[in-house]
Order: sequence, then structure tokens, then C-alpha cells
Amino acid sequence: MRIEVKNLVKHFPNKSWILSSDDVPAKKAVDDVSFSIQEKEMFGLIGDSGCGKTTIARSVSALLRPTAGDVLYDGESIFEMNKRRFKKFRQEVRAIFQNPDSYLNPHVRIRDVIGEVFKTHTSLRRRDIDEATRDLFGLMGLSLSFLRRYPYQLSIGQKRKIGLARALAIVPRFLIADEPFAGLDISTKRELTWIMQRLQQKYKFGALVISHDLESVRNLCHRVAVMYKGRILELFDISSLVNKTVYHPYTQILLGRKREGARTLILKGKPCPSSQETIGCSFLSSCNLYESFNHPHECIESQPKLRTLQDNHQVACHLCDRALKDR
Amino acid sequence: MVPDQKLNHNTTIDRPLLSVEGLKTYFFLQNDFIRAVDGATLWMNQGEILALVGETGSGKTITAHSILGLVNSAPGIVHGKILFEGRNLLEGLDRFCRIENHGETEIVRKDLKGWDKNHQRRLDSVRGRKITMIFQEPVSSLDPYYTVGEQLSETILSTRPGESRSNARDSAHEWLKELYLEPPTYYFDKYAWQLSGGECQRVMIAMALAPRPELVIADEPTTALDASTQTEIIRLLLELRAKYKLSILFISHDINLVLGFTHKMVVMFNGRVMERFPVESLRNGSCEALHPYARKLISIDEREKPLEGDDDLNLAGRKEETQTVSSRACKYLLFCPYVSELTEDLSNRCKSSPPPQVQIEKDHWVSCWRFARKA
Amino acid sequence: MPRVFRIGQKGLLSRIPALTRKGILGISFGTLVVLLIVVGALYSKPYAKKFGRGHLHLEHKYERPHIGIFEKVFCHTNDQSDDSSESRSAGDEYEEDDIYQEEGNPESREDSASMLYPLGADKNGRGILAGLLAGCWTVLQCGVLSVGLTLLLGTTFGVLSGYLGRAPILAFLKKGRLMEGKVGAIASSSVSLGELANLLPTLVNIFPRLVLVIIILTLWKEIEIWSVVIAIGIINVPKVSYAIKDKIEHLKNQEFIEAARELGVPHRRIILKHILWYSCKPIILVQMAYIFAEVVLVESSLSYLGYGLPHSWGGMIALERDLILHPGGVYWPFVFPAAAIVIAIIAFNALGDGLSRWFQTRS
Amino acid sequence: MTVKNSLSVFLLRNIIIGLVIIFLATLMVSTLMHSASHQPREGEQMSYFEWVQGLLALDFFDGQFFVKTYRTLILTFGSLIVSLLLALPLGIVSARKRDSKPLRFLTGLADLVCSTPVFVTAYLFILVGIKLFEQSFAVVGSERSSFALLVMFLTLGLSNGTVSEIMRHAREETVRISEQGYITAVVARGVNYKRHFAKSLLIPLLNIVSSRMVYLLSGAVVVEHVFTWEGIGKWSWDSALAGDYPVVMSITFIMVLFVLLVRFGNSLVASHVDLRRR
Repeated sequence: MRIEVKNLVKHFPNKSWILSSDDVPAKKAVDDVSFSIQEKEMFGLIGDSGCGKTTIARSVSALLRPTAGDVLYDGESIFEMNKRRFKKFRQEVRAIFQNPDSYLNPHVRIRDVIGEVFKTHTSLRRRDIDEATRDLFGLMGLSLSFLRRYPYQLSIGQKRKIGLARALAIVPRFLIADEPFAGLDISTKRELTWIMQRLQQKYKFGALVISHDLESVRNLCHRVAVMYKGRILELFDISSLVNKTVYHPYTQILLGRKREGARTLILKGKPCPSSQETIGCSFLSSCNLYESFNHPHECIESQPKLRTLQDNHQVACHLCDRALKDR
Repeated sequence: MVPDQKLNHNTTIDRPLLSVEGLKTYFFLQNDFIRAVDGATLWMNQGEILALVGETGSGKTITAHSILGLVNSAPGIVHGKILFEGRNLLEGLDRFCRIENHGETEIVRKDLKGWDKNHQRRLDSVRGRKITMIFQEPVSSLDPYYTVGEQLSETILSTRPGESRSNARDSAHEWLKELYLEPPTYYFDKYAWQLSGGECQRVMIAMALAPRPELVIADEPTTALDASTQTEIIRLLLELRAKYKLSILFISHDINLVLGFTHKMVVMFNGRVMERFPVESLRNGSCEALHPYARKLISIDEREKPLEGDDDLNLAGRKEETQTVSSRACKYLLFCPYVSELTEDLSNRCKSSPPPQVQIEKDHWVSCWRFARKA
Repeated sequence: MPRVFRIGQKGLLSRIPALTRKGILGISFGTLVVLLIVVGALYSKPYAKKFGRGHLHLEHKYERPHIGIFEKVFCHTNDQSDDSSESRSAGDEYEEDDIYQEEGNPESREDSASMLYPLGADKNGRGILAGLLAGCWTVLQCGVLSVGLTLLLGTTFGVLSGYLGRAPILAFLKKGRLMEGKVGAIASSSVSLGELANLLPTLVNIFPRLVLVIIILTLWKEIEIWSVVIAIGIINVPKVSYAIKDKIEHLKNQEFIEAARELGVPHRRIILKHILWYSCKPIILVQMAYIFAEVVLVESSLSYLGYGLPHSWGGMIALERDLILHPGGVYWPFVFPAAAIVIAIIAFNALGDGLSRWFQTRS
Repeated sequence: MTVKNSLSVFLLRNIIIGLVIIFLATLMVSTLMHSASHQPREGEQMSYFEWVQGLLALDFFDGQFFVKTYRTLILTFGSLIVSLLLALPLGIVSARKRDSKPLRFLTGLADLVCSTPVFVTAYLFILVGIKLFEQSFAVVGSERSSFALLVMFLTLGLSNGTVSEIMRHAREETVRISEQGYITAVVARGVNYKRHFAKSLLIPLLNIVSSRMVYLLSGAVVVEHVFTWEGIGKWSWDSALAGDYPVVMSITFIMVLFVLLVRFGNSLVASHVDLRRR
């Protein structure tokens, strides 16, 4: 059982008034992205806000029709499934949403939030549902007093946990977590990570974990893809993250927010001007390799393709292999 | 760029530029006080970068707002001293506010109008002139109805009265250039909602630096930004600090980030300062965290397994318990791992009165009764 | 003047601001007056049966009120609406209890007079109180029916225009390459299903309401309750539908609608449960109160202009039009109905205000 | 796309939509009139297209028509100004100083008094006038002393809940704006925040004013009745009762046009202040 994303492209047309024809170039949210996630695999998708990772999450959970490309679930396109199959898909592939303040209906008690999951996918009776909910909360280490509360009575971390509980109420085979750690304190983030690890080892579900910093997925995921402006720049195993063998300058920046890394990054190197649009490599404007190799022309001319550098380590950069030789 | 040694042996003169003593900022909600800041004490020297670290709700932002007098919900600041360049910004304001303690219950009598009038008058020469601020959400802290350039030149005009508009425009352009917003003419006529977060934050920095302040309060300036932009912004800040001899009060919740470039670090929890470190020696391991909370916060990245009671750190779930504890007790009492092995009188002290700040070594202060006894 | 912040128990007086903030004061006042109106409406029929309403007693023309304080009040010349409103609400209690004690014996002349004219009589010698009670009945009937109609229509249009949103109705033309470039863009972007559903509220909303009402009313030969109900019900539709539309458009940015879709909840259930039941309940309740006030306003204005229902407060004022210009110390014939209208409107507004505050504090 | 281009697009869009709405509205009224129960008088049986032809030939707009329209517009705008003068300061100040008891009382009082129906207010004024100035304002005829005009403005401006509505909006918007991040930032910069505040308050105020216009017009119907002030409000009422097709149609046309123009101006100003609206 695997999820496969094939050449996914999504354009958002600019808001069109009457009389304004669509000559305005549409915003490319996702630009020809393809990857696949094996069964029981935790796949991390890292990138800045607005790089299209949320768009990918929403198309994988069939909330958004891509402009081109396809998403296969067990080799079957989720957009051409028949009703019965699709309902099963809805039950097997569950998502955690990004914004804890808005993915819970402010007027619904937590009990009913969880209860709705069972109501939709099972034919349990009221009492059984309550029972199941209580078991679930016990498993997630949530206090039962939350059941009677409304979302505004919970802290962000607790809302996050409720979101996780809502997704895992009926154990899915695949979990899509969109920024599950955003806006959390370090300690709460840690705790949530631990919970997810524990449950993943218990239930062995695969997951697509989306985050904006590399650290939070470090000891959660098995494979990581780094996105920038709608493209995947680097795709590697978590091992190469642990022993710091990542090559793309952008990934190095992301990694650099670790202590001494941050130090060197912040102190060495100059503040770069704000990024403009280029036909060439999208990362050109803030690329330090580009500086050190004194401005090679292929970076400006062509958008680099994702190609294998070592075994299961792919990079989309013209200069990375040169940089590797120089080491 | 900032040369390395400038950070290592800090070239700071030991004259406290800003010192906050026993600051208390309360809010009143549903018949109860929210003690956002409850007796916070911190100080920073001329030309150094002080990191104010804490988790959400630890009152670090409220502290910053209190320093600049931006707290506008009642009762607001009720007690404390804010000394800037040796001058108390709350001079003689205590006659407008009385705190009465009847056992556990606390009554605050505050003449909001009188307090406000005098406080604003004291702030006028400082706020926006000597102390400026950089905010957390750059986009929403710029007025969407005026162009960036207008707001920048407006700020410049307000700090230098008698300046002609054209001069203000020119210096606004210079400042934009200084922050690598090239070409300045392009950015001058942009609105905040037409720029990216990073660009907006640069504009905010320009506005903060244009009056040539002594102290810049940076309230989580990089939290809302992307990973790659964060480092740029911090680089910029450091570069400009070196250029204009600024002191920076850097508020953040991200210890890894802060350890990279600051001189001193102050850890806050529930409106009180728990511990104060010299960052350099903390980085090279020559000094380690003593307060249980600080240790938990700093070492949290090395650990793979949770300590017990890690999930208790957000208080929202445990409100009822916090109410049973006296408001004067140590804020960390509920979570302190040493509670069991405390002696009788010590635990009584922890319950009854706020712990004092004890100096362990140079620039290393802990506020915990256990060390108070040792000292 | 220092402000005091004190933990723990507070005096009742110092709680009043908090009560107003929570809207409890408004709600209680509103409900009180609503109850008064209901009681009056229910009592109007038996009262009329007992003492008669329609037929004239010309010998009682401009009979003075038979309740002491009003005679005192009307010795003073000028009167403001608010102190007369006090007298009105005071008067209600008077009516009720002295009606109940007098119930048995209306035979002696004075008693029957003081029963017929506790609030005096009008130009035709009819009892003001009888008119007020009858007006209560009319307002209640009219209000309930037309508010029901308004809510029905308004909710439908609101949900349609909000939920369908900007789904372009002619998009398929563009997709089918039937319309290229500008024209296609115009068509697909201008006419969306949501805007189509929003058309009727818009049309109603740009009309001066009374003009539209009278135009609608001319459809019927003579005025009966249904025509008024329909007319007033229609002109209030935009309020509700806009409120619901805005709410839904605000909800669309919230993720929980999407979360429900992701869970696999069908659209119908999302609309009915998540949008209408959970999220729009407060709005609908608040709007109900406001619309009720509107109904009282429009209905009384209609019958004031002489094209409304028979027994109505507005009509009672209209009857005394020429008297008002030169009142020879005779104020009660229009003070009481006016006070009734004002109090009713204020009460419903207060109710709506209180409800909205109440719901605000709850989330 | 450039700003100028977007502006022209914006104008064109508004105009087209306005025309469509006018067409639909008049069509609706004409169908209502045709299916009305009145028997129209001889020779006044008129179809919609005849009316449109007459409209294009400007048949209906004689001097009397313009005079009446002018009177009603005077009445509407005058009362709008009155209610704005009362509502804006109250609303804004009460939002700035939330814990001052006299203000709260004052706003509450205004809230109550100003939701009374027009004719009640009118009679209060008449009574006060009779008692204090020994004169009644309800003189039959069209000529008015400026004092009487003022009384009419007051009557319409202070009733039907216009004041309380505007006041409520002003209050809420003031609170909302002063909680905005950029106001705090401006204060922290030591700059005078009043400019920023006023500019942010402008758009919501314009919106509420333009949406209250319709209510003022419908209130004008009653006011004109009470004070026998011959404007199109009274005229429309009478001619609707009389089933006078062309008059009702043209009055409808004028009123709808007026309302739409007000809204158009509102959105124009709004889009000028806030470029995001284009």
C-alpha cells in the first residue's frame, strides 16, 4: 500500500474581476513534483511558507484538484475512484490540519468532534462511541475533562493533540500531518513528537509530515524532501541529515539553524538582497554556491532537474556535485 | 558583517542601560488577576545583546510592552521600576496605584487616567526616540492604508522636528538602501500587503533604527518568517548593531537561535525571571543551568525521551491547580522536581515568598531558594 | 477617581456593568416586555368580549384616565417619551391586577367606566386599553408570522449565496472552448451561482422599504393579515440573508469545514449541521429579535399611514392626527400607543443586543 | 496589472452591474404594478417598454418632478448629517473611554430614544414646538422656515434607529481598529496615531452610511406625510395607492438610481483609500 504523487502541478488563477481577462500569469503553487511514500514510512516534506507544501497535502487528501498530474493510492487515482472506494479512502487516509484555532469548530464540544469521526465511518451506537473516545484519550494521554470543553478552553498544544486524536480515532493506514508542530513551544513540540512516534510504532501507519523546520522531523521521519518555490530541491534519507551530508545550499541553511550552524551562518556571509523571480534556478538569489563558483551561467539559464547524487539521495542543483568534488 | 571576536569577549561597558526591577503587570479577567508579569527583574548593559527567553505566556512580550508603555488594558502596570539610563520611567507613578494584600486576596486601586497621563508624559522623550521596537508580525504591524515610504518618512519627521519633507524622503530612501531594499524608489511606494514578510520586517527595522536609538527591543522578530529569511534578518540586525553601537533586547522562544549570537540570556517563566546566563560560557559549557526549568528548557534538544512531567509545562490545562498555590509562591513550585527532597522550612519558604535572585558567578544569577540557602 | 480591581465576591450593584456586558440585562428586559405583549394579546379577546371594543360610546369622548397617577401626570403640560414610557409600563401592572380583582362585578356604572377607561378613551369614546391590547395581538400575530417567513427565505438565500460562493455558472462554456478570452472571462467571473442566489435580496435591499411594501400591498384588494405578513416578511429578507452570507464566507476560511469534508461528511450534512446548526444559530436568534423590532416599526408606520391592519397602535395615533396639532391638554389618546410602540421596539432591540453580547462572551 | 487599468476595470464593472440592477428592479416593480388589483384609469394602461421609451424621451421628468426629488434629497441628506453629528462623536468617544459611566449612560439613552418610529418623534417635536414656540410646523404647503426644515431633519435623523446603528458600528470599528497591530506599532514609534486611525475608520463608516440611505428614504415617506412636505416619498405612496403606473415607475427609477449612486460613490472612495479593493 503506497501513495504516489506523479508530476503534480497546481496553478492558482489570480482573482479575476469581471472584464479582467486571465492574461495575468497564474501563480504556480506546485510545479511538477513527484515522489512516492512506501507503506509504514514516515515521509517529511520541508519548506518555507508558500512553497506549496500545503497544496500538496490538500491534493493528496483529495480536497484539491491538481491542474495536472495525479495522485495514486494503491496504484489507483484518487480523483477517479468510485464512491465506495473513495469512502474507504477517506477512512484509511486521514489528515491533521494546519491551524489549530480553526480546524475545530468553536461551537462544538470536543466529545462531538471525536464522535463525528465514528458517526461518519462506523455504525456504532452512542454508548460505544463514548467508550471508544475514552479509550482513545487514555491512549493519547489526554485528560477526560477535555471531552466536555469547547475548543476555546484549550491551549494550542492541547488543540493539536485533539487534532491528532481526531485523525487517529479510527486507525488510518496513512496520515497526512500539515505543520503538526507549528506555533508550539519546544517542550510541547517534543511531547507531540513523542506521542506520534509511539503511536506510529504501535499502529505502523505511513505518514506525510509537513513542516517548516528540519529539526522537528529529524527523529520522526525516515525520508525527507526539501521544497522551495513549488519544487523539490533535495530528497534524502534521514541518516544523511544526522551525519550532515546534505548538499543543497538551501538545505544547509535550513539545517544551519542548529546551534553552531546558526552561529557560522549568521556571522559568516553577507545579508543577501530580497529574492527576485528568475528563469533559472529559483534559489539563485540567496545561493552561496552560486557566489563561490563565481556565477556560472547554467544556473541563470536553466532550472535544475532532480537527479541522483548518491544512492537514494537526489539533489536539484547544477553545482552540488562540483562542490562535492572540491571537498 | 560582524567579526567574530566582537561577540566572544564582549566589548560592553558595565553601565546598566536598562534595568527593570520588580515589574508587575496585571490584567483583570472574570474577577481574577492574570499576573502576566509578576515581579520580573532584569538588567542589560550598554551595547550588549540580552536574550529574553521563555515559552508562550511567560510574559516576555508583556514585559517589552510595559517598558514602552504599550499595555492599554486595565489595570496594566501596577508596580515596579523601569530605569533607563538611570532615569526611572515610572517615577512617582506609584501614587496613582495601590496594592493591598489581605491574606491571599489582593486589591488593586489604580487611577488609570492619572497614571496614563503622567506615564505618557515621561515616555514622550524616550519612546520612539531612545527606545524603539520591532514587532512579531511585520505585515500586520504596518498600516495597510499608507505606503511603506510614507510611514518611514513620517517616523523620521516625528523624530527630527523642523526637518523638511523632502529631506525626510531622502533619508527614508537611504534607510531602504541600507537594508538592501533595492531599488529604494521601488519599495518606497509599496504597501505592506504587496511585500513579503522578510521585506516588511526590514522596513520595520529601518523604522526602528531611523531615530538612532540607544536600545532596540526586538520582539520575536523572526518567528513569523521563513527559515532562510530568519538568518538574513538576524544578520542584518547584527550588522547594523555593530554599525550604530546599538543595544538589543532580543525576545525569543527559540533557544537554539538565541544561543548563536547573544551575550546574556534571561529565562522567564510565568512572569518571573528564573535564571540569567552569560551565553558565551553556556555555549562552551563552562557554566550550566541550575534552575530546573532552565535546565529542562536548554537541554530539551539533546534528550530523545521525555522527562516525567514534560507535558505539564502549558498551564492552561492546570488552571485549577495553579489557583491553589499562593500568588507569592515560587512560580515553578507545581513542577519543581526537588519538592520532595526539600527540607521543611525551605519548602515553606518556596510556598510563602518569591525566591530572590542569587549570584552564582559573574553574570550568572538564579532565583531559587535552594541556592539562596547556599549563598 | 481610582478604579478598584478586587478578587472574589462583589456587591450586586457593582455587578451591573458585568451583566450589561454579558447582555443579561438586555435579555431580561426584552423577555419581560415580550411576556407583557403576549399576556396582553391573550387577554385582548376576553377583555373585548367583556367590555366591547368596536362600538362607539360617544358620551365618553376623551374620557380621562381612571388611574390616579395618570391624571396627575397629565395635569403637567409637556411630556417626554421616556417618562410616559415609565407610566406605560407602570400602567401595565395596574391593568393586570385591577382587571383580575374587578373580574366579577362590572355592573356599577363607575366601575364599568373605570374598567373600560383605565387609560382614558379616544375621539370615538373607545377605551385606549382595549386598543392597546388589540394592538398587542396584532403585533404578535404579524411579528411571529412574518419573522418566520423572513427566516425561511433569508436562510435559504443566505446559505445558497454563501455556500455556492463564486462557483462560476458559465465556467463550462470556457472549458468547452465555447467562449474564448475576454468574453469568457467576463461571463465566468461575473455571473456566479452565489451572486445569482444573492439577486433577490439585493433587489429588495435597494428599495425604500415602505415604498416596496405599499407596492406589494396593492396586489390585494383589501388588507388582511396575510398580505401585511408577506409584504413585511419580504422586505426583511436581506438582513437575514446578508448576515448568514457573511458568516458563511467567514466560515469558508476556517479549516473545520474542510476538515469535515476530509473526514467524508456529505455536503448536506455539513450545511445543515456545521454551518446552520452550530455556527449560524446565534446570528439567526439575534436577527430574529432585530427583525421583530423592524416588524413593529413597519407595521405601525403602515397603519399610521392608513393602509395597515385595523386594530393597531399606529392606527390609534393616526386617529388623533388633528388632535395632536392642537391638544387641549388631552394627551392620553396618543401617548399610550406611542409609548407602547417605543417600548416594544426598544425591548426587541435590547433583546437582540443582549443576545449578541451573550453569544460573544460564550466563545 | 497596472493601477490605472484596474481602476477603469473597476468603474466599468460597477456601472454594468448598476445598470443590470436598475433594469431588474424597474422590471420587478412594473410586473407588480401590472398584476395589482387596481383598475388603472382610462388611457393609462402602459407597458414596460412604453415606459422605457418615455423614460428615454425624458417624458416624465417635468419641473414638478425635479422639485419633489430635490425636496426629498434635501430632507434625506439633512437628516443624515444630523444623525452623523450625533452618532459619530458618541460612538468613537464611548469606545475610547470604555469605563466612564456618564458616557455609557448617554450612549444607552441615545440608543433607546433613537429607535423610536418617525411619526412618534415627529409628534414629540410638534408638541414641544407648540408648548415652547407657540407654533406648529405642519404648515400645509411647500414653503418652510429654516427652523421648520431643521425640525424635519431632526425628526428623520433621530428616529428609525439610524443614530443607534451608526453609533454601534462606530463603536465596534473603533475598538477593532485600536486593537490592530499597526496602531500599537505607530504608538511605539512615538508618532501621532490619529491619521492612521482616521483613515482606517473611514471605509467602515462609509459602508454603514451608504447602507442606511435606503432606510432614510423610506423614513422620508412618513416624515413627508406628517409635515405635508410634498416630496417624492409622499408622492410615491399616494400614486402607488392610486395605481398611477408611470409616476410610480419613474419614482422607483429615481430612488434606485439614487441609492446605487450613493453606493457607487462609497465603493469608489473605498477603492481609492484601500487599493486592495480593486
